[in-house]
Amino acid sequence: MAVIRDMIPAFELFQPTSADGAIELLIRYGEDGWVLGGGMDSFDWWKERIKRPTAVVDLANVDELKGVRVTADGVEIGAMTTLTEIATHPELLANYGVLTDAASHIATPQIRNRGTIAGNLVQDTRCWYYRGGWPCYRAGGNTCYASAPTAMNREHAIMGTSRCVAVSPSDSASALIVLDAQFVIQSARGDRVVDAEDFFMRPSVDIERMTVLKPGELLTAIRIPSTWAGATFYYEKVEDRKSWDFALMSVASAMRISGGVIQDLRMAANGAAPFPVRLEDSEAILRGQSPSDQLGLQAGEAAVRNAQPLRHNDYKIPLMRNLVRRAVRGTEV
Amino acid sequence: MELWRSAANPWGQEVLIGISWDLMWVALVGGLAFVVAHAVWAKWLAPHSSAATGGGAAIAGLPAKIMRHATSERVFHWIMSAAMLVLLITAFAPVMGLQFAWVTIHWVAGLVLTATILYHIVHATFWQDFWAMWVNGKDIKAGLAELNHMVGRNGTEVPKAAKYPIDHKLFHHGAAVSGLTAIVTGIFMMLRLETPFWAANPYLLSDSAWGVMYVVHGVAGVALISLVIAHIYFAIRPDKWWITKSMIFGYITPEKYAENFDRSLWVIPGVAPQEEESVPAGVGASEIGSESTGGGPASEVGGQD
Amino acid sequence: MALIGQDISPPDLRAKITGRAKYAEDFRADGMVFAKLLASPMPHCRVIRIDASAALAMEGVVGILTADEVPQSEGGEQCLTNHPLYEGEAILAVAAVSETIAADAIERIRVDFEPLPFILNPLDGVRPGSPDGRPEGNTQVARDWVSIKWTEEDFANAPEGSMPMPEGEGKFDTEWMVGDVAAGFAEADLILDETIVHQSVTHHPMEPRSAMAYWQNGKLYIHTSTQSLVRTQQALANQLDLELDDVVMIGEFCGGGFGSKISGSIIQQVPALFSRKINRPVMLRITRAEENYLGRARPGMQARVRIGFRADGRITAIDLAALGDGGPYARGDQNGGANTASLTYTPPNMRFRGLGVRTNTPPKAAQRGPGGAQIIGMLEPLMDKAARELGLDRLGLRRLNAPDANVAYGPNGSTLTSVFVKEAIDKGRDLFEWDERIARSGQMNGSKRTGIGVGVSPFAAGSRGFDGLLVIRTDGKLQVQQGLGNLGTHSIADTARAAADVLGLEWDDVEVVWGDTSRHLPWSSVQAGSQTTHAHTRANHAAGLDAKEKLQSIAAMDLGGRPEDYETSAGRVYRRSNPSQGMTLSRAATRAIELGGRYSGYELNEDLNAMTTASATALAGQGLVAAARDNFGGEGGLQSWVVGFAEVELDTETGKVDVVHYTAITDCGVVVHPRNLGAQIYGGSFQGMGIAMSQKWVFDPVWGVSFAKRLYTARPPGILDVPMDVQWAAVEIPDPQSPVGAKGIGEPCVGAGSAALTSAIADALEGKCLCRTPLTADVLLAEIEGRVPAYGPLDLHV
Amino acid sequence: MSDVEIIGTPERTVTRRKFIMGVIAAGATTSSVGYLFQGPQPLLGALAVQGSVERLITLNVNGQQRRVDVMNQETLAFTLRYKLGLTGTKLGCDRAECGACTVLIDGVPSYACSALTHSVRTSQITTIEGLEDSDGTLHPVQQAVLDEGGFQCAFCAPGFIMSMVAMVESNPNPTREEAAQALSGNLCRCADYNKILTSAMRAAEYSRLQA
Repeated sequence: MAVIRDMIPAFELFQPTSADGAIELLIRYGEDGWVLGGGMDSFDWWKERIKRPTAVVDLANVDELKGVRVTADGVEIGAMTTLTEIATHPELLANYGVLTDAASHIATPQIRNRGTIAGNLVQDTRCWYYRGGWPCYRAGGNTCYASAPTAMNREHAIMGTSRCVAVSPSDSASALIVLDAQFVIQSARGDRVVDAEDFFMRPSVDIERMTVLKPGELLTAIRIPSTWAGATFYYEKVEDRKSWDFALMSVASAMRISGGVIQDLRMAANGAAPFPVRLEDSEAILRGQSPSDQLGLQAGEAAVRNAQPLRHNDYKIPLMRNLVRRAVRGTEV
Repeated sequence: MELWRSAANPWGQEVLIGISWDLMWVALVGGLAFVVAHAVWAKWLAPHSSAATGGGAAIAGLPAKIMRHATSERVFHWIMSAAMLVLLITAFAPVMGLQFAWVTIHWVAGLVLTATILYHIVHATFWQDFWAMWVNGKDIKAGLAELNHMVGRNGTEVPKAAKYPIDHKLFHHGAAVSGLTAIVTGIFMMLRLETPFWAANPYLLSDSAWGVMYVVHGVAGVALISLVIAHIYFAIRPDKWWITKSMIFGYITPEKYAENFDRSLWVIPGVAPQEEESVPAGVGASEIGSESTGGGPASEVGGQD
Repeated sequence: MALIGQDISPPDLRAKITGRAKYAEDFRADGMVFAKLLASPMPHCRVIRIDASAALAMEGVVGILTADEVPQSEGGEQCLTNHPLYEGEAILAVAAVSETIAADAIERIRVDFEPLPFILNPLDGVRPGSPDGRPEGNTQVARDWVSIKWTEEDFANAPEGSMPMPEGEGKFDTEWMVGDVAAGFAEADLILDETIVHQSVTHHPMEPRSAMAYWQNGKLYIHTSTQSLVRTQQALANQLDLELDDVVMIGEFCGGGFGSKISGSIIQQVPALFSRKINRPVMLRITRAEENYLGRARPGMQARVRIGFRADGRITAIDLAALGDGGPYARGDQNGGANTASLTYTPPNMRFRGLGVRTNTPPKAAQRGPGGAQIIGMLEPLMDKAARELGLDRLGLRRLNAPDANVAYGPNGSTLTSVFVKEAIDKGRDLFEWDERIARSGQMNGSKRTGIGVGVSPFAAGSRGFDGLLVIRTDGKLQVQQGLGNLGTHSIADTARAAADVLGLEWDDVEVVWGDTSRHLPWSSVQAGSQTTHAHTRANHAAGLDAKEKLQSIAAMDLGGRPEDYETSAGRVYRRSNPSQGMTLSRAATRAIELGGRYSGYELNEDLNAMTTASATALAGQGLVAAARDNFGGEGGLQSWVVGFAEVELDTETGKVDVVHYTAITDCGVVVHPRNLGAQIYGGSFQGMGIAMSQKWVFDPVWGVSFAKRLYTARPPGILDVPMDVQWAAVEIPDPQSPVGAKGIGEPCVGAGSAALTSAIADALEGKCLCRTPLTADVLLAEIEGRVPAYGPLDLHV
Repeated sequence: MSDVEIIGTPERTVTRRKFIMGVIAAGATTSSVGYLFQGPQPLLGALAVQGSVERLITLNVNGQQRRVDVMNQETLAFTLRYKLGLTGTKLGCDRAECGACTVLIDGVPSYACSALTHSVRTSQITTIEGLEDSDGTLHPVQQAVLDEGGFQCAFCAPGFIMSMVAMVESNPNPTREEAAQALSGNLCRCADYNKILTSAMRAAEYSRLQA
């Protein structure tokens, strides 16, 4: 749809100074409210004039949501912490390299400078049918145009689909899943804490939302336990361009290897499904084994066992398989 | 209140995408309102008609158990109702805010429903008296009489019913129309889903055709909400319990038969249709109520089983 | 020391790096209003009804401009139309006191459309029973619209997955043959038969084609983004049926064009007409999304080629049949591509058949190396394939088939002023260390396989017969009037050096005047087709000679002797025999004013273009005015060459390609500005690499709606995607037919960069030519893993 | 002439009254200049709400305090270009993709097209116009670009230069690869990347000399 007007429709703007103040406003405006973090996704929607909040709650002045804090058990990252701060934070670099690695692969320096960790996690999918304002399931319609036999769906999902075949665009998500992170969600009813894995909505459950966040709720912090601190990490993102691009496939892993044996591990991939997928089958194959390329290949095969390609994304199957294999190989050759 | 939802297609043209969920609430509220209204009527407003002389001559020559629903029919009914309930829940619970992965359950239940209905159509056509469900002149007369009676025109006598009284027949037809509509549109809609049988294809029909498909499916769906509420209500009403039981155990007692049915219209094998004027009907509520509450033949019958 | 050959930062650079450089959208005028466009949501439709009342009732909305109020063009393109032929084509414009209000107003306009059948790629446009992209037909033969469809048989005859190559009358719009192709194939020891598919590529210059216009005393003043200033002034005057001097065009800077702004763009009519209608200055800011639609694109092609080789690698015949994606308003690039193939491989026998199919996709236009870049990028890997099968050196095979100065190519046996491509190939062999690198071909480094590639790419490089106009001012400075545009090639400054060198001046003594047609500019070439370097070094050289002759005459008049006794340099004209005897240029300029007549622009040569005459007349009396036409003449056309060499690493586990090294050698005659030449070669080559590797042009086949309309979906290469280890060199043999000896360079580098990569990637695939672009990770991985190909062999818009 | 029915234009008679309304509306606003009268005012009472914003703000740009009337939904690039006349900041895509609008927000390179002016109200904004000294001395980065022959069409130049300024601050001694990383948020369609990198290396060198 040639909707090429670009100017942002008017909205009410609020700049609360506390998370409570923000939530109060979000409750007041419900579905018509919009949380503005770094804005790297928001501006697109507004300029395309597809999403038109009546009230925008800008978190720029909510200092309590900013910064990385080292806690008794790991670290806590404020939702409004920029991706640049995460990519360069000494403690994260020292012990949680998979996250800094992922963060440093996001988009461009300018986007990392303003973009926040929460924004990277809750950003909407990049399916160009949906982004084009087509009345698809995700937009409240009754069609998935991207799964049609004629559709251009090279970037779309090979697993975990249900009517919608869009993929989750977040680069940091899989890293946080392998770190077994927990997401703190604040609302009028207080805090609730969900595992990184469960934070991302399955289209089979709610096809219109990418995360479990409901109107009136705010993702306030990411808690990373020390469980995987200093583990053997691997992160790789395959994209068309080396900057400003989304992952065709990305894989993250954390392994505890001792005595040449993988004592324990967590693996996740993104770009494969409408949500970042934890690769439990691959983990099961690797756990307790001594890593080898052959084993890596088995783990890769396990990761794609249930893959169902669309017309133009069959390549994602060998790509995902190979990335898992490389993660086991441990180094990007 | 909105009746349907529409959206702009990729060319910016307005197209239907489904019914407005407001209609779901309307159906829900409507169904419950009917239940309340009927309950109130039955408890306080129902005309107290002359007690019938049950038993005695009326049931002379009747077997102790009068088969009303054969096992196959009962199995069919309960599978179908299970599927229907699953369909309604998976369809509307998510809209009401209870979120779960409903799509697969929904279409699988839909296929089960389809299968049972197909069985029923074939069975009813070739093995049962297809016309038993047909609404005929007598039914309508009986129905009007019943209505007169209900609004308290005392003295009006309601003729006894055939195997299926008019209200049963009407419910059946309402459910049949809604159900079949939902099934047919639902099967089309399945073509847009990735299933083991085929790959999703949204372009089988035009935008507008799909829009209508979704609206019709939705309307049938919400209609079923009301129908099912009413049906369940009657099924669990004490005064109709004996019929509900017949859908569980298969038979009714000779007393019930004599009281409610016209031998000539529902002929029991091996029992000669009586010519004599039958006991006034509408003897219903009080007596049966007392029976089923205070035990008696029905419960004995139950005991014999 | 001559200025030509030196690195000199251009005079416009300081403004560019301080933010003072004003591009079209940076201008404001009192009472200026903002226009917004309403664009077609469908690839092909007719406007039935427009209801703008709600919009016009809004506070702040000033007016509406509809298709009925703009110059009508039967079958041609209009700036606004009621019969859109592609999604995004402009239908109407609304003006308001703010852009925000204009956008809201556009949203309140109700337009009823009648959707019409559409065609997205050329091959679908010739299928039996397929609709035509336009009501008039699907192509033009000569000027006549026709509908060319191929038969079921034609399609059935093509091998599975191959492009049909139907024989017989009326299957194409263009056909030519030189020699005897059948005979050529008969003597061939190897015949390659390949289907090739090249995507279309949006230009996406950094500056969208915005424009601001207002009227004063019947004159149109327009700030616009154009590659060539005076030629755009002329084009717009013609389009709007205005006298040339009733159009004042200001275009001091242009944020990139690459062929999409050769004479501005048609959308610039909108602010011009709108401001006349509402009598207020109108700014039309074109957004990036609009730029995707209105901004032109390189035409893709679906083609089939058969090439015959002798055992020694000499090409005996080429048979090329190509369908071009013409968009709604153009023919496609296939004809030019065929000529480039004929020139690059000099087949003694060649047949070409081409058909430019009109499609309902955004309009096509020349893009840096039009046709050449596509065909070279497609054919070079086939040269490798032949060399491999014949066991020959890949570079040697190219050299064997490369032309000499005596080449006669194309349907009409076109000739050239000079050709030094073999010298370039030889120089590249050494500089690239071909033999060492080719030894690495196919080597595995972990999961990465090395590939070596080369692309030999010519393109048009100049024209003749334009005018130079100079003023030697009384302050002694040489003022060079330039009618060119300024899109970053530095032509406005670099070609001025030719005049300064004739007079022996330092660069500090030179001032360039450009960018504003009210400043009296000479008739100039378009800044396209790499013409300016050649054309305007010649024109300014001619004007320089004219100035020199006038200086000599004035000196002889005042100081005695004959004019030819005098020389000019370092700001003086002086006697050769006795340099102390002479006068400064400032003195000479004063004398020229006193003398009047031919010396200060009151009498001018007859052969000048009318525009130059008018400009020179306007400058008359401001100093010594020199105005001369380039009459140096010449035989044959001009072509420059770039030979690109690439080493890549293909990751066999991800399909990703890294360009490890790139070397480019050029034959572009005398090097005017080395650093700038390097920038052109690298820039053009990197653009070519983007075409070969990443740039996308995607539509939904059912709705005909464009997806690659964002920069991140169109994917032009970023700074991390291009090679860092690069080098270039020039053979530096002057073009014999120019007094300066310089040829243009803008175009050929694109084909070189693209072909070096397609060739290197085929090498990394162990010789397998996929013969399509872009070669993205999905395409390559599917091939490496032997899975379902990412796209059908003839799929174009992917 | 086409056969399109057009309502609301003087050329057609249909619903002329509505058209006249349009003209009156237009006439009523012809006196308003540029953006001063535009955009919806916040709802009355909204100002009382905690955190709601005032439209008239003071912005710190290139060391100057600038009073400016800013719409709620206004981007920094919009304010700079259209309200403050700082047109050196370019809009290449208005979508945080090309980097032509890169400015420094508290010294950090950011896409001005993708930040609300209200969000950076309390920050120090530096644009390309703010690099040159009042006496015309170029910033070392600008000088380096000038000496290296800079850019081609240069529409991307202001953004690249702002990224270079931030780079030489944070990493005065970069490798060519690090410089490329630092500039990877800026697009140059002329693909003059090689010369841009050379300029960046020269810029770092000049900055080191100056420091």
